[in-house]
Amino acid sequence: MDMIELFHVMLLSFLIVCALAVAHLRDLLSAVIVFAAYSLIMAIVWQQLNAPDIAMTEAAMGAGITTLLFMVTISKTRRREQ
Amino acid sequence: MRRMLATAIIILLGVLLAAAVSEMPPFAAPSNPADNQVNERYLGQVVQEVGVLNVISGIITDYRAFDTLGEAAVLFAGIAAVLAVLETHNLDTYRKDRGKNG
Amino acid sequence: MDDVVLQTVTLMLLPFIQTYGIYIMVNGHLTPGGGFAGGAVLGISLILYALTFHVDEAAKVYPRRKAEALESLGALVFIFIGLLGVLGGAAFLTNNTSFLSGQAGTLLGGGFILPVTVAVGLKVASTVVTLFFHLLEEEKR
Amino acid sequence: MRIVNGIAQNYFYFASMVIFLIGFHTMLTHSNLIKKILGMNIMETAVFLFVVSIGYVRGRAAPVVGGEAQQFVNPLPSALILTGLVVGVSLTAFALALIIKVYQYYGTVDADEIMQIRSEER
Amino acid sequence: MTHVPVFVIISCLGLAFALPVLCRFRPRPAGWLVRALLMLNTALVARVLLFVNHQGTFYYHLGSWPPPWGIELSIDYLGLFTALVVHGVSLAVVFYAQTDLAGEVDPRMHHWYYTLFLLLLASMTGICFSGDFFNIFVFVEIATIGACGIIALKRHPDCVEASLKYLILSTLGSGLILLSLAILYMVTGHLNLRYIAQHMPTAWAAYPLNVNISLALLVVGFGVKAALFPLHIWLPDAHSSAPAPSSAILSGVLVKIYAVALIRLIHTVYGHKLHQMIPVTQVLLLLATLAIFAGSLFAIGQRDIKRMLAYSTVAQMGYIFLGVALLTENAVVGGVTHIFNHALMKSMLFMAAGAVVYQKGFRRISDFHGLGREMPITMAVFGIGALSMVGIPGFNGFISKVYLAIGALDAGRPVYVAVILISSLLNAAYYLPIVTRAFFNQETGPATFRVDRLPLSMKATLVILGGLCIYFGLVPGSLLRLVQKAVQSLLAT
Repeated sequence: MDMIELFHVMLLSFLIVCALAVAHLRDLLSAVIVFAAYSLIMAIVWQQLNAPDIAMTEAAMGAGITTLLFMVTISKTRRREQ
Repeated sequence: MRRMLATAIIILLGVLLAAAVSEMPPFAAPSNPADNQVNERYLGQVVQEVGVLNVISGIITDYRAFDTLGEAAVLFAGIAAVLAVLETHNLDTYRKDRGKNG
Repeated sequence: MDDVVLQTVTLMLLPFIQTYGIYIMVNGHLTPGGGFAGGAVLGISLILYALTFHVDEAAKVYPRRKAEALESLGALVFIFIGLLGVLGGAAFLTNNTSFLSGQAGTLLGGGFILPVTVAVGLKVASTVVTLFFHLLEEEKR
Repeated sequence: MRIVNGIAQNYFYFASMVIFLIGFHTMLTHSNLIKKILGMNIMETAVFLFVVSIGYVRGRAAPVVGGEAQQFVNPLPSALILTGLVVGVSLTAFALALIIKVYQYYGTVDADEIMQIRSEER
Repeated sequence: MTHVPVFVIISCLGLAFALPVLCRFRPRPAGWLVRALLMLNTALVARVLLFVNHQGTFYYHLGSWPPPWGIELSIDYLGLFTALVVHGVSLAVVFYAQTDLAGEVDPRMHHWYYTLFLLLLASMTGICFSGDFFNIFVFVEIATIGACGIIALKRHPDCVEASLKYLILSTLGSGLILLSLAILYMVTGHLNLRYIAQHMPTAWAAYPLNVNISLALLVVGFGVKAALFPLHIWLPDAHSSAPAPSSAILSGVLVKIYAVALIRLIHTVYGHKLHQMIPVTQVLLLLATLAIFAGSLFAIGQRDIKRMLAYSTVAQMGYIFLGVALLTENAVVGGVTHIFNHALMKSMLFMAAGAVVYQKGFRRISDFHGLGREMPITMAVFGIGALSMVGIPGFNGFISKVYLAIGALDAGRPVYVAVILISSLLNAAYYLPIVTRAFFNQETGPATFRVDRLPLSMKATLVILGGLCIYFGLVPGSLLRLVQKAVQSLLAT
């Protein structure tokens, strides 16, 4: 296993950890912020897979707009999950 | 109860998908089934046929432009649904109508 | 919200963000990027403006009616350009590479690709802005 | 053993399946609606990751012709996912708008509590 | 003539895009524009059907790119037949909606309603015609948003909740469909249905497990959307709380479109390999049988008329899947004919129920005493629909059940004939009491009247649909010839 594959495995484990964290965090705002981090790592993974177009779109759409929409929704509703 | 059922479904699906993953064509290998005449033409002819350098852009706006039209329609449907729902269930008018009907 | 430093920095950043968004959008067929990414960046720049100043300020710059009209217009332009192919005797959405009479591989080279990208990009930008504003303006109960 | 080898070779596919299942599980078990939508997003991006990694070929460049590179990765999956991303954003926006309205009507965003309120109303 | 199918799709899309701007200040003309467009499009689809009947199936290459590179529309019998059903029912629904909509949706919102309706219509037509798997997926997503939108446009808390539940579950379904698409693309390298089918033998030899899993994911994914039995939990809420025109279109056509998409995908993509994947069809048969019984039993227990109709849809989807999973020609003919018949009957029943709600303002079945004397036309039409649902000879529901039974005998599984017979009795158990209560009960129900008389547009639509039910029950020949051609071309691939 060379360096770049090690890097990929690291990124993928980050992704899995972030996804688990989103599932387990009771505080929705933290979950959304972790989700933004997840999206950014996803964008980096896609950059690594030589797909720069969707990496860009994911960084703008997934990490930017989706996160903002979630935050607005949480500010209008309840922040904690029972 | 629901948690148990969901976990059971997930474990079943997980085993199936893991078995499927082990059988899939090798990752990142050049001779996969997906590497066929379709993307050969996309990659080789895009400059002559479409006149663009970014192949992905050539695909989404020319070779498969109908998908992008559908995508624009999805976006439009999303915004139309959001606007319509927010406006229909506007709380001020809701309270007003409720007061009118008793 | 009314932090002078924040507002000044935002005003300084905005032109760069918007230039970058337009660059991504217009150059989408030559470099990575395209209508969706560029439109999203453009939309985010307006959201940034709305967040540091106020939604009403942003609504003055970019009225909601105009945004809604632009959404419809962007999609209609796409259909209209597609129909040009039918008028030329070919199938719907057929690209005529001499549409803008540019060299292959240059800015104007992609036939109808540049107009389509710009239409889609503007549509995405206004969609993003409208979505955000409308959700933000919902009262909390 | 064959299975383990296959999984180790296809570690990208395997990781995306794991994330897919995490998102799926979040959607099925959590009763909080916003959490469900987060799970839905994770599930979708996992599928997108899977599709993009199908197109990757080791040692080939990003599909922008005109430079020195002669060999490129498969551009079709990327083009498909570009569509998928936008679809995901519109679905999320619509779901969130509905959630705000649900909260205004029922005072909660918890699916179980809503079910309880509705059964009491009947 | 070759441009017509794509014109049908993009004219719906184009009008949908234009409506919010055109009718921003005056929502009233929206309905008339939609009705005019729909009449034109229905005529065009019927004309293309004649053309295809004469000339044979044809393919339309969007952007002039040949198949494996571009997207192709394949205009075949099954697609055209379904598109004609979609347009016919939609036409009836928009004429009915002309007055009914005002009672359930805020008049200021009508142009939004029609926008979402048109997007739904365009996507349903697209699913019928498209020959590209990813294109089908995109249309499925438009249909999801459109369908959830037209449910949520009624100002009632239940509608928002039902719409959200529907949205979440159908997104789950779309995720599974996309995963199935990805696996298929990975093992075959194509997205065009015909090309996937062409490469299926080699893929099947090299990656049998992946092919099987893609089929399973496909069935579950479309099963959620088509309300296949254990995955139907969203349907009763969504279809009963929606405005009457939405219920008619969702229950009458939309679930069937997903069933048709599933049929087409399974038959064109997996084709003759399907017999080697017996477990999938066995599971489908089991689920269909369960759906028929469970849907009917749940429907018997309902007190709300629209909820009862919604559960009945679950049972009727069971018939369609039964026909598909039996795999013999007559059974598939029965299933596809049932798509048409059920679309006609169920949209008519929902409209009749909507008419009762519109005029009387109640929807509890126990209030229906003596309603036949107060609303004779509506309840007579309801009675036609009920008898047709039960499968009385002379009504159209009978035809499809006969073909299903013959198909079951062809397949050597007479047990399914018993299933069909018993389920007909179950249908009778919940439909006929309503009719007898309305016509033969001497008591009178609550004397509430929201409006004095039913508007002509509603009455006329109901009467025409009721007449069609009887017509296709007595003279099914032309319909059956068409369906047989569609099924033969489907099974031949």
